[in-house]
Amino acid sequence: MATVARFQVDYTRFLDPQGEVVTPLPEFAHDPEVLLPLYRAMQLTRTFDTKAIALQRTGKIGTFASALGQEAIGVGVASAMRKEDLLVPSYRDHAAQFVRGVAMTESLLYWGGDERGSDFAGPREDLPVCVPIATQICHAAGAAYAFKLRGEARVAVCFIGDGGTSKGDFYEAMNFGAVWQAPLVIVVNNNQWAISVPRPMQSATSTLAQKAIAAGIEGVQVDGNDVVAVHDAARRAIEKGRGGGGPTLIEAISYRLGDHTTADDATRYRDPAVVQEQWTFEPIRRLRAHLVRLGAWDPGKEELLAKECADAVEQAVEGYLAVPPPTPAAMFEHLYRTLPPALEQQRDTLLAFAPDGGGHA
Amino acid sequence: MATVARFQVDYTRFLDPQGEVVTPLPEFAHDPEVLLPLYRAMQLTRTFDTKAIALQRTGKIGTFASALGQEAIGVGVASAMRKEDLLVPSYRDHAAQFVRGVAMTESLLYWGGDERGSDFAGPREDLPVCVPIATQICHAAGAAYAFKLRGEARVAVCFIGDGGTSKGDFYEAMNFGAVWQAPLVIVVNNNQWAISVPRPMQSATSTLAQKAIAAGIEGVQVDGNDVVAVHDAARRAIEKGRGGGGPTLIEAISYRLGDHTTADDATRYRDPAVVQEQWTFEPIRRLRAHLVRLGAWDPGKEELLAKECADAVEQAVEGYLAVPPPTPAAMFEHLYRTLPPALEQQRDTLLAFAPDGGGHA
Amino acid sequence: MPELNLVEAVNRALAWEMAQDPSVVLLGEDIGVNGGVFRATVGLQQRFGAGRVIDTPLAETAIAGTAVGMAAAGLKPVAEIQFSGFIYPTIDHIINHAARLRYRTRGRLSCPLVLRSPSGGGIHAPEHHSESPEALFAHMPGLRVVVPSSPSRAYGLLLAAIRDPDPVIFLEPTRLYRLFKQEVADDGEALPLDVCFTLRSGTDVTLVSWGAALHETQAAADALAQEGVAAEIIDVATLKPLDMATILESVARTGRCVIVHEAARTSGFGAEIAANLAEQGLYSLLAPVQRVTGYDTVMPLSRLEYQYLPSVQCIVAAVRKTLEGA
Amino acid sequence: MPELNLVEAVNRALAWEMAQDPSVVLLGEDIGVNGGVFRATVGLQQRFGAGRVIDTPLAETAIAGTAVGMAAAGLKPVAEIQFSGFIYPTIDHIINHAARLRYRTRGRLSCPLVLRSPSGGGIHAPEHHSESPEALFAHMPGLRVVVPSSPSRAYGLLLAAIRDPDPVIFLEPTRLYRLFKQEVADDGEALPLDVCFTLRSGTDVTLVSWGAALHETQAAADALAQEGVAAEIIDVATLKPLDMATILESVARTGRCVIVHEAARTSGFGAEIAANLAEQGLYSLLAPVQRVTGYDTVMPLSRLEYQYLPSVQCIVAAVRKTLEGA
Ligand SMILES: Cc1ncc(C[n+]2csc(CCOP(=O)(O)OP(=O)(O)O)c2C)c(N)n1
Ligand SMILES: Cc1ncc(C[n+]2csc(CCOP(=O)(O)OP(=O)(O)O)c2C)c(N)n1
Ligand SMILES: [Mg+2]
Ligand SMILES: [Mg+2]
Repeated sequence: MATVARFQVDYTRFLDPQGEVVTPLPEFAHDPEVLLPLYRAMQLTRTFDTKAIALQRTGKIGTFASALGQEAIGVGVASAMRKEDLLVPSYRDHAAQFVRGVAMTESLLYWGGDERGSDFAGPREDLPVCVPIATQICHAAGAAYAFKLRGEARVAVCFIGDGGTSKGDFYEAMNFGAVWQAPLVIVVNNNQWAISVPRPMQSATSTLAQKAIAAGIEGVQVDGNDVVAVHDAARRAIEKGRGGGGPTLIEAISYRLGDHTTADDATRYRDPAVVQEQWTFEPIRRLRAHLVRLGAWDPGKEELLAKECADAVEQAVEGYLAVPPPTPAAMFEHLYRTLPPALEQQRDTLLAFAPDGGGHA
Repeated sequence: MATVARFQVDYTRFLDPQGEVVTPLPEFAHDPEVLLPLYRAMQLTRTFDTKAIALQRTGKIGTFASALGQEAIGVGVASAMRKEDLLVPSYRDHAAQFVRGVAMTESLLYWGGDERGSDFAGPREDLPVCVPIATQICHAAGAAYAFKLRGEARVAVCFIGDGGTSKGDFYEAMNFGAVWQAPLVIVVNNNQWAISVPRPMQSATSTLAQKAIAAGIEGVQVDGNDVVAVHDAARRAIEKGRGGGGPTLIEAISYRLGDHTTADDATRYRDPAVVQEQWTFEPIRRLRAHLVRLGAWDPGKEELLAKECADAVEQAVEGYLAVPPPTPAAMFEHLYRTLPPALEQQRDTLLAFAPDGGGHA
Repeated sequence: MPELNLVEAVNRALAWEMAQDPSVVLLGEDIGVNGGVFRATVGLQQRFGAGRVIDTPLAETAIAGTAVGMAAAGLKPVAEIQFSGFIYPTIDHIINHAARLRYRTRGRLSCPLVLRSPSGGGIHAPEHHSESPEALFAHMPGLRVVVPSSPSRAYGLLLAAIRDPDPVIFLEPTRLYRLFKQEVADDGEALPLDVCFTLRSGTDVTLVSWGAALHETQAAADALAQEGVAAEIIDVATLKPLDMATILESVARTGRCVIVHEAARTSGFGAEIAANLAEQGLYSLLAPVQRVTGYDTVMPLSRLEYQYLPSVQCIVAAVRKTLEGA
Repeated sequence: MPELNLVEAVNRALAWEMAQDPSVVLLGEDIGVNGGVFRATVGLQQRFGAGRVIDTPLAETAIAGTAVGMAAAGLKPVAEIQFSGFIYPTIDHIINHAARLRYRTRGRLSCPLVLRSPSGGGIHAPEHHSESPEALFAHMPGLRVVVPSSPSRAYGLLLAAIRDPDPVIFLEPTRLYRLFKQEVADDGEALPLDVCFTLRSGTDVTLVSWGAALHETQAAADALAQEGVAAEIIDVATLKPLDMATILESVARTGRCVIVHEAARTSGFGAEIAANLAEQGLYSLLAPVQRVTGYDTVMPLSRLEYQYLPSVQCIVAAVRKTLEGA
């Protein structure tokens, strides 16, 4: 018997839950200029989530999936991307989308039941939110192939959940990306839950990063609540991809502090006490402690930021509520580049019967 | 940075291409009583393949996929199964099916275009040949779950090719089997080719056994041309599963010495010289050398066996050719347990128009 | 008799059959501890154990594929696909395996599985949660496709589906899950498959529909009654195999037919019914058949979904049109 | 003009467009070095390189899914599914993504891909190699579904499909790949999508078909001509969106219609055409519409496949039946 292959999975954390440095920091983590925008982005996302949930409760938007507790993942990754890179998000990645320049108003429109929310004014090429779990990994691999074929120095970055790693699309796409040595980064937001299914019931593996071994690509594990670790890993993976080094899988370990979505009641399947305990690991507090140590943060700044975020979200909500409802005719717009004559009669029937535009969700 | 998981893939070979013992043999490998049936089964399969290809060339059966050079895999695995275990084959696994008791006549009927070839008189519960790649792994995992739920000491054993390991079904099923700790054994016949796609283009991994790591199950690699290694690994995996130890993935390294099927012309995409070279590794020769060393084999026995196999195959072919063609009505039989009235008119139309039964493929 | 809504009726039917038949197992995402995102399986894991009510990993292909293996090995799996928009990855196993295992093995093996999924729009759900895939499955030989339209029919038809020896696609109208309650005798009595149910008899026009659209269809019939138009209403219930005899007999009396469904029009199942009328009922037709359906557009997000769904208005207008027909 | 069979015409169309448009890439199993199991892509990898003619790993879901990503990123992928029985795993990406990316993003992004696959039976292929899935795709909003019936139409329609800005499912009748040759001017001229082609004009009955079944349909028309029956033959070519106007105009003249297709009858695409006749052509119909189709059974293995396929006999008999109709 001979051993023909050996593998290992490494885990990285720079800041512990209290914000103490437990591993020598990478260059950027000493620089407030780099860290402050990350801190702001995480706070903004959290402010947005609180508001969005309130809007759902009052019937102003539909079902919504918050990123509570997982802000460091989207922020840490998106901040490591270049403008020309491509974001391929799932439905829980607005933290990353906002960093990319998607407007909060657009996000509200989407969750409010209006397709115009996916017509991003900012990152025109980024893919829209993907709801069918794991399918987006295939799209990211295909886009990455296009970049490589055209010789563009661009990287496709996609997100998936712990549950999503059970789906065939994830493995097939990872394998394609690996065979193609495509500029692809797959970030797994391991928030420990797939609705009610806990991580151990999702896969018998001890890590999710090790799934990369099935495709022969690098798989790393980071503390997903340590934005420094997330950003560092993302930057390495993205630049590796840009340099022709092929795909990387990053498992970011975090915890879903909220319900799965506003349609979910997590108390049905998990102990609130455990969730409470998980609050001690959340990502914002530890970065704040680090910033304070760097002398770059104080309660005054915190207060200003809180107001700034609240105002920005308020403005976005006003913008959202001010958008006139879509017209029924929109149903036949952008279905094809030009509507086939065969469909004109259906459109006319619609217009003859449809009451004016749809109301809020 | 901390290493949180380590893995390795081990490779086993007992008999080298010349039949020399390179690793201390397991008990059974000293026993001609065990080895002779394996040798006979491999020879029978090779004789059958030669004949089946001839039948296809003369239009007596349709497209056929030979197991040339890979006989040790099906034989080594099926011989490690108990009667009550379940075989879930792909289209290249007649070596295993014959050991299970599927009649060669039935196999010819199937490839001859007659569904009756899947109505096995022998292993009544074994699944029929599965053509849609990798889907059978899901079926095996489901059956294994049924065995476990009912407390039956049975194991589901399935086969898949190197190409098949790229398909989502393979990973999803392996993951389900692992989470369920189901009595499941997945054997990968790595014959180095998926039609024209060579193994390295199929996956960027250095082994296929390592794909087991993605599901957190044991994955081993064996010399698939060493029937002793295959049988030994299969026996361990099957008994482990029977004992509640969960699934195992076995990568059996072999080589497809023939065309993909009779519809393929491998000279379009691979060098015949390489194939010629691969003949030195084929499985029958090395077991014969071992049997001779054990004093259990000689040219006289070889001659008798050759005749015995030829006769058996000849009989099977006669049996096949003697089967009257299916009647058109068969199309509406076994579609549902009882034909819904809504379909009776269609059946009558068929009977009104259909010429008598179909001819040979 | 307990008053149940449709999703409660589904739950009772599952519970009844699991209690009767130890070979029945449920599998799907979040169906165990959580009782299903729509609560269709609530309480069943506690009652029957995690071995028979399986919370699977997130993979629809394997949910269908392992169900095929379970069924081939003697269980009666009832698999849940959480929302209809995620049912597409099951199609390969359904059409290539479930629907033909009996045929392929000449009856040696069979595949008695049920694939349950909520179906259709109207609850302001997120993207991909409101699809109506019945016509896709209706095209696949070897399957049964069933769509209940009330709590009592959901109860009786689901029992029949589980007891059926062949694979059944059972699509539950999400919009009806909690829309109304009905007395359902939880007595294990199945309803017949393969037959239509005539919900109301009438002489002027035959309205044919299934699932949630029957709700608007009945409202339209009420409105028409005000105008003195007596509409007969047929709930197809089992789309495949189709009980065309009942529809033909009705149209032979009324001479007019309006077919209502929520799925996209082109190649929707309404086409099959209209085609049969053109083939076998032509001489009874006094006016063109009318289809009132979802449009051939993507199911819109929630703000426009009610403009997409067939409305009472549209059905009434279609009936008026057929009545004008010579 | 070169004499080409259908598969050669497909090869020429691919070669032409790849030479014209650098954004066109091909992907699929065995399409590169091997030139495709039917040789549709032979010579193309040598000519355009392995970067544009991609031998993929064995995974249909990812073939469709990565094609969606390539298309979203500005390429024009033409993906090949090796045999129609393996097209089902692509459905999720086709219906949930390819068909609606433009719609979902309000035109910001689009998905100009072509999914090619051999389709249909009649070549004594192994199990699962002879499926006719066109009706499944025809039900999906946002798609185009095209089925060529001759080398020249395969050439012109495939060019049009690749140039089309939206996703196209292009199903090539395996049975016609090498059945006959035709002069095809390899000049890059596309044929129009979204319209039917009238192959023969006649006054007594309208025969509507597509793909390989047109072969038997034409043979039946020849036989009928002997009896003095003049059949008009319409090749639907683009099933979705359907050019019903051409069919209605023809039936308005002939008063009779027989629809022929190889796919299973129930919810086959013939139903959509017959339904439209019942809605918009009723008053022109002098006799019931007839559908001559594959049966609602599993596509049998090779020994019975010719009993399954619509035969000239069956078509002729159906025409006679419509002619009897008052
Ligand atoms: C293919 C598919 N199946 C089911 C669903 C319904 N669903 C939405 S989210 C979810 C759980 C996803 O869990 P995970 O991948 O861990 O992501 P998370 O929501 O935790 O971020 C499920 C089952 C879906 N959206 N897509
Ligand atoms: C899902 C699916 N896609 C494509 C095919 C066509 N096909 C038949 S065999 C084959 C190659 C399989 O290679 P591998 O898995 O290595 O098995 P082998 O034939 O080498 O034993 C392909 C692509 C198929 N049968 N099923
Ligand atoms: Mg999760
Ligand atoms: Mg192989």
